[in-house]
Amino acid sequence: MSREDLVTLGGKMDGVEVIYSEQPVRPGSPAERRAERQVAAAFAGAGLSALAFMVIFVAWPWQVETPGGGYDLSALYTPLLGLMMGLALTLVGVGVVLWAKKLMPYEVTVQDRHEGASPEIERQTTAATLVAVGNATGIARRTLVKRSLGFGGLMLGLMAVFPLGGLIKKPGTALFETPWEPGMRLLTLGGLPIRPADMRPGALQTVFPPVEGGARSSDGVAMLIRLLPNQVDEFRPRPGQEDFHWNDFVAYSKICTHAGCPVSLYEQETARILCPCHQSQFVATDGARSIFGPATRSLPQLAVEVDADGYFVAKSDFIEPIGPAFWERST
Amino acid sequence: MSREDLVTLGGKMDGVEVIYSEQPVRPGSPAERRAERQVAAAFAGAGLSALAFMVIFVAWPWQVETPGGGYDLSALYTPLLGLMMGLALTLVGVGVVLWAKKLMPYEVTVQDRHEGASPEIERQTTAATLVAVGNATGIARRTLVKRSLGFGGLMLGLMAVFPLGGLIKKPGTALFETPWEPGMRLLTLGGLPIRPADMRPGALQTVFPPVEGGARSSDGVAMLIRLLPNQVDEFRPRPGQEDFHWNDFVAYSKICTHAGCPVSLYEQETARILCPCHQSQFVATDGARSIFGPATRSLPQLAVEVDADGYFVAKSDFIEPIGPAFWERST
Amino acid sequence: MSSRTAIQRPATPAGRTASALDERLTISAPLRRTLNKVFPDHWSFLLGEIALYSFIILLLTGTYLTFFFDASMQEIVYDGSYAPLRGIEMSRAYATSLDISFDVRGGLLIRQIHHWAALLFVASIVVHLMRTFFTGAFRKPREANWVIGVGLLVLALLEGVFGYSLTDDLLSGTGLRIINAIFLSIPVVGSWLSFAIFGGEFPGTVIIGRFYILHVLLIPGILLALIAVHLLLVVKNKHTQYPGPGRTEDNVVGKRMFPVFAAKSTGFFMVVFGITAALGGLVQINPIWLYGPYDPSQVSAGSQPDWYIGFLDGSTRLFPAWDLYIFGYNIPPLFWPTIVLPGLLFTLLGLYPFIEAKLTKDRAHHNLLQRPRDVPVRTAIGAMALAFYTVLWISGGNDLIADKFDISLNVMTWIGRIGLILAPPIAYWIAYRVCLGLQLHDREVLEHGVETGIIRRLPHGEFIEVHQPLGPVDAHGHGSLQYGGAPVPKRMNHIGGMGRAIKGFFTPLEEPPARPVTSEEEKQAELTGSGRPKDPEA
Amino acid sequence: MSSRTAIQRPATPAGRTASALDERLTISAPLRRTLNKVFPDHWSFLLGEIALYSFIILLLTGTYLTFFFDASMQEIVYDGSYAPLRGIEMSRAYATSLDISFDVRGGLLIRQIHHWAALLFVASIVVHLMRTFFTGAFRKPREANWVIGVGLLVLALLEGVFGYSLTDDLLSGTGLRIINAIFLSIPVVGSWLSFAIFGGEFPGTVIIGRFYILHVLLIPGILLALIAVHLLLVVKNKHTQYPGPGRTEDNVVGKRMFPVFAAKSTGFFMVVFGITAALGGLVQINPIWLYGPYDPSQVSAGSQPDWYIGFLDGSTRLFPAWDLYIFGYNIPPLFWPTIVLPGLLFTLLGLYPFIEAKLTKDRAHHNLLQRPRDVPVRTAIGAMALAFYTVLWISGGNDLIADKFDISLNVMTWIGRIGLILAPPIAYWIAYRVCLGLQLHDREVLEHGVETGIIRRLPHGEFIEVHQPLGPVDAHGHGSLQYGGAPVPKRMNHIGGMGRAIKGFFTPLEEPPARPVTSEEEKQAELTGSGRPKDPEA
Repeated sequence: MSREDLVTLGGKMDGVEVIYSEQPVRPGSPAERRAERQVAAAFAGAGLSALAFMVIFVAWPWQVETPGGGYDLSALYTPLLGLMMGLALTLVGVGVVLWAKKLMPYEVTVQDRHEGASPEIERQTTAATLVAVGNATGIARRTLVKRSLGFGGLMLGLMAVFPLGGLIKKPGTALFETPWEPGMRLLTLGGLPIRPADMRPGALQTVFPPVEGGARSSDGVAMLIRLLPNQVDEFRPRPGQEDFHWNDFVAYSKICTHAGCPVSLYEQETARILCPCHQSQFVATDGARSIFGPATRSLPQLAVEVDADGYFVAKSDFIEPIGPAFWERST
Repeated sequence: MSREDLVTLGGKMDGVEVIYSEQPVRPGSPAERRAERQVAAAFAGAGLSALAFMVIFVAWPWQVETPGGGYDLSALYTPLLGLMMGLALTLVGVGVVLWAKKLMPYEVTVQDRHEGASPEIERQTTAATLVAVGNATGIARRTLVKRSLGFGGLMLGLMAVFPLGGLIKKPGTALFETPWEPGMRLLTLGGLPIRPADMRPGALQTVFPPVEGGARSSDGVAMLIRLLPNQVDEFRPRPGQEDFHWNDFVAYSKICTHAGCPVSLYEQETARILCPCHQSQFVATDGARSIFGPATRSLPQLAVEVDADGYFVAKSDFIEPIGPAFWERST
Repeated sequence: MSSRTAIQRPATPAGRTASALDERLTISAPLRRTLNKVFPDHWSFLLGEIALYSFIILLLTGTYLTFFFDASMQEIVYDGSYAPLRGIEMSRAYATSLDISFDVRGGLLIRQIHHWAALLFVASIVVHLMRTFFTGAFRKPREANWVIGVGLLVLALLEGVFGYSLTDDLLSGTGLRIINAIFLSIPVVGSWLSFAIFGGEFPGTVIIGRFYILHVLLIPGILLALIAVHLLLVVKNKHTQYPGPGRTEDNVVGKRMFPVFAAKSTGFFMVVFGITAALGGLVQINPIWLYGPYDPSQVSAGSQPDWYIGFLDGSTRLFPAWDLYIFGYNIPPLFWPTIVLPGLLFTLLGLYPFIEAKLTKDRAHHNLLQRPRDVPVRTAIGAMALAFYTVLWISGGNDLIADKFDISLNVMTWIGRIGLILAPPIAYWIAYRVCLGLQLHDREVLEHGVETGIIRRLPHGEFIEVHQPLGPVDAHGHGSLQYGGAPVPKRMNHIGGMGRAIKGFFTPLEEPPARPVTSEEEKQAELTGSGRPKDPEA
Repeated sequence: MSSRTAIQRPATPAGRTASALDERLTISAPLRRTLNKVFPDHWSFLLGEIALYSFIILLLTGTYLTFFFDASMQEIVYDGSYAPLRGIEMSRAYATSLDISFDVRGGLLIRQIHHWAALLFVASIVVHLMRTFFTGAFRKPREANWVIGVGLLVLALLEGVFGYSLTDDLLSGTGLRIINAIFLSIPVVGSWLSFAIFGGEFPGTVIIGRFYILHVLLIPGILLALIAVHLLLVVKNKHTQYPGPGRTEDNVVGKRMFPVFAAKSTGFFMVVFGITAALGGLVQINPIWLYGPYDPSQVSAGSQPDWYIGFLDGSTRLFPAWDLYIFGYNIPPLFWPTIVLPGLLFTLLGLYPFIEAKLTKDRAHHNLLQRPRDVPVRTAIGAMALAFYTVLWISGGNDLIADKFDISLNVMTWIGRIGLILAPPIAYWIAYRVCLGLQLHDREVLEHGVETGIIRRLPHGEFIEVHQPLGPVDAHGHGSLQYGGAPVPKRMNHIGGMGRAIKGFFTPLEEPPARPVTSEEEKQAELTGSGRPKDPEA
């Protein structure tokens, strides 16, 4: 059976009869070419509007000026976005409607109720109907329309995900810095400063920077450790960090360099620091080097000294990013 | 066609053939009556468990004793609820499964693929199949099972909505009281007390009780009004509230007695108070009587006086509920 | 012909994919049935589509907003970009709404699109419902879909109210206060219900969170399910159609679903989305930063709820101050216009198909629609209901009108009260008369022909207008066409009948195919002085 | 017979209702088709049902919990009923979770039911997936449903993680910290992605709110849609069945959906819900009040995530400390075991049907299942995968084992690393051998008969066991039954074949109908010394 016959048969099986059908414009006529150009122009315009949306989304000044006064460029941000998005969507809609009205066959069809037929026939007639639907749109042979639709569709697709750009926050230097600054006192959880005499050898004290919310700081939290006397001789600082400890006191970041858990277990005798999450182990006497488990990097060391009043203070912020590693963290 | 024929025909139309069918127990036999009793017992047990759930939900002491120490009765609350809910649900399940296994016909059926037939046949065969399904369960003739299922089902249905009881909060006297207490100073939004000299005649000052969050109080907010000289003579207090005003000062609740909006418009000349939501109007010189609009009740009056330091204070809380009316609010 | 002999293995990749899919899912028949489905084409059938499209827009934009909104009533001090409110105490809900407007790139656009789409959603439902009502599309077998539609309308109203309550600004907070008062007004259980819903005394700390989950999860879930059933029923029962040549109760005349109808629907969706997006960008809506955070002691005068709530605001304003006491218990006046009245209205609306069927004893299936003029009683009832609604709706803004036109508020209220009683019967009478008039005119045109606008002077000096008969005439020059429920051409350039059923979306009337009038026809069209075709015997 | 003559107007109210419905919706045929649908009965087909039932329980209890939970990270000071935490700063999320546990009547019960149902949901999906794998139910035409099933598994895992992160206690906060580290570890986009999701540097103020909307709206929505498609495909393709007498590729042998099958399913749902409810009341789970609020400087040792995440914890612990640098950029070791490994595993799992079809060149439709022993390679591959998973899973709790059995943690880690390499091939080899052995035994029983346990001493003193042949024997006393893919009776009281396919839920083997052994049969069963039936010629 020919494709046309199959389509007709399929229609019969669904109780459908086309009683009138015409092409709105004669194929190959100037009217058809004009219609095609209109459709293509609408799609291309939609694509350009979507592109404009994306450019404005990224490049236009958008945050309200701080004093909130007067009309500046940022006041146009939302209207321009809406205009471009509205144009892009509407133009696609106009293009599709024009296509349907001017380039697809106009038909009047009657459908009654009817029952189905055998599976093989179903398959053949469906395939034929699918192809006929495709042909009716003329998508395959209308290159101009196809290309402009491709461009418009791509741009609209991108435009659709662009508002998610509102989620983006620039990391900046946030991952490279902590609240510690030179001269800041090391505070206990209770907010008290610490003197050397407050800790006996082998002790560990979790310390926080003296800033607002410092006790809940997820990057500033550190451990101040007083080594046992026999460990003081073994102590090997990392190169370039020879003056980071103060006598038998060393301070390391408490955030594991593997997955960011607090390394909360300290074994006095062996000076080992253990992370309970994935069992990475660090040696306090060896620059907090990672000696077992999945962690690869040493715990960053906080340079400490004692200020004029006899309290521990930081000599500077950590000199490397603390916590779990990331792409931009260079060697 | 008989019903059986229709069921068989319907099966044929769906490509279904029953190749083996038997009743697990002989109808009318002691085994059947025993099975029925078992099913009924399971449903009844489920109903009783659900009932127990509801009783425990309402009556058992449930809140943790304040010191949190020791095992008291409240520690059993959740386990008992879970036990009863689990029992209720499981017993229904057991009952239904027993019913299916012991009282419904056991069958082995084969189904192939097949096409449908004409609408009339569909209707007849479907009706017959529906009735056959109902008969197979035997629900109509098994009174014992039906009754226990009814009881169990009702109780389980109630049990299902009971956890929403967690939403219930007892209104208690909350709607009858506001933060005002005798001797409390009337504060402005800025938190300052008010002296009579602070207000010129015709002025209105929104006042708040001096409690924490008082400036956001939704029931304590009131208006202190200084009447114009000519209005003082017209002033007619409500019976029993003759001593609620202080000289030419009157204080009323600011919450409209209709729908709870703040009555925020005051017309000096006519001493009219207007609610912008539904345009109820109250007359300040007439005990804040409602004279137009949908409100029916006067704005409650706050009894005020001036304390030793010369500041306005409340003489008592409002003597009636402020704001929108409700069922328990007696005349 | 054995269909089995016709099998060919597919050669193209697309064909192989289709074949692989069909082997596993047997989708040939339902797919072809969908491709072949015939849908009648009429602009008024697009109204429901608009509702569907705005719902999709609401789902998309709403999901986006959830990423930034925190539905917590916890008080914080604002520290965002909008300078005038910095340092002011407000809830997290209001603060994050401000953040969406000022500190999320593109957030304000999406928020405003969401709000505009919500207005459009309810509006298109209402207009769609009116179309369904006035054309009798709700009749058997479609009563269930009417009931579902009314349910969708009620849910859409609630969804809107919950939505604009979430921002917790001064306007929405005042709305919450009134909602609380409405719950309180319910007899017997009012105070308990209010305390259960608000988690204690108003405002409490939980209501925004609860409205949030209702707004984003529960009601949209129910809406989605009901919309799915609504559409399935349309497919199941096939769409109704207007009467016309070849259109019967047992067929559907129109276009096949693919490609033309589907293309037009896609295009139309894009246009609706585009307009909503443009509105969202260009026309400011609900500028919450101007209202400030909710404060129980403040209210801004003249502020209005979204349009679809206006009629309840109106009913509340107009209802008289009747206070009922039963055994010392109180039924507040608020109860009647906010609970009883809408309850009654929506119940009546939902039951209308059954009421009409009961009264008319009409038990037949109807797939052909009716023209409103042909059912004057129903049309008049609809006009009456609309008049009632309109008076309520206008009264919801009567303070603005009073202010604008310098009328006393009290007068406005009394105008509303009186209007509520007088307007409906007047509307009924007018609509009924108009329907009958239009019917008469249809019959007259069918009998005597279309007015041509050509004036002819008779020999004795009388001026008459020449009429063009629509079909063959009988011995007395009277047209023999019967009225068939379809529009009757009233002007010459309407003649041409059922060619294209639709040109463009909002041009329902047909363009005639160019039909040259032959001289013979001209002769036949020769008319008598009365405007009737000449009697051959004469 | 003209069917039209058979019409009778219904007389009963139920009949009239049914008739009214059918007139409007034409539901007769689909309804009867549903009533008549045949479903094969086997206990292993209930596993998927358990997953469905736990999902329903999760929807019900989860909706309830939303009424009380505030997904805000705003810090407040706790002032609820649980005395030990009073006065402590914590997030609204943690505080309202405590409120659900202590200040909402029955709230703790619902919270614990929700958690238990979540564990059961994932567990039943996993076991259902194993059943599908080992019986070959994923083969054509059901590949798509396998892929959907794997998608459901992944979504269920994510849903679980988001769910237990919401309470914002110390344990879930530590989990969030690790999730953040995992995002950070992604090459190129890691830090940007982490900042986008957490709204800035960890922990920020938005992550709980975002996980909340994912947990209550987006993922459940996708789950619901996928489950609907999953079930529709099962209906469309009809259920698979085990081989047996009368069971072919072209039919389904079992019970009709109504009433028996539906009743049993309903009962089973009730039992699953009942057990979950009892667990929720009687067995404490996730006692968040003991953990305290999240604090970045604290962690509780020995605390474990929910069971289904354990394997990722294990892979993270076992993975060696390999740090990669590319042009000065870092790929952290965390990336491999938490992103790449699960990505690979789930991709392989999802693609398995296509891989197997490619390798076996099997393009046929399969509606009959396979016994694992009959496909030794696939069964061995499955065993290998399970061994791999089990080593990872155990390593996720290796600190607990080390503590319990006093083994060094380092030793445990190395046991895990070596086990991960050695266990899978060993499991493969064992499973393969066991399959072959079972196959051989099946063939032997078919040929020689069932072991009777009766020992007979032959005249020359040898002891032999008497065998009972399963069917007629040939001239040499060998059984002539072919292996048909169905279980072969191995003990005397298994004989009786395909009577009731199922007795009780977990008793897959059949009870024989009482079949008295006649004296004639006894004579026929007289056996030769080799345990084979006597050769008639002998």
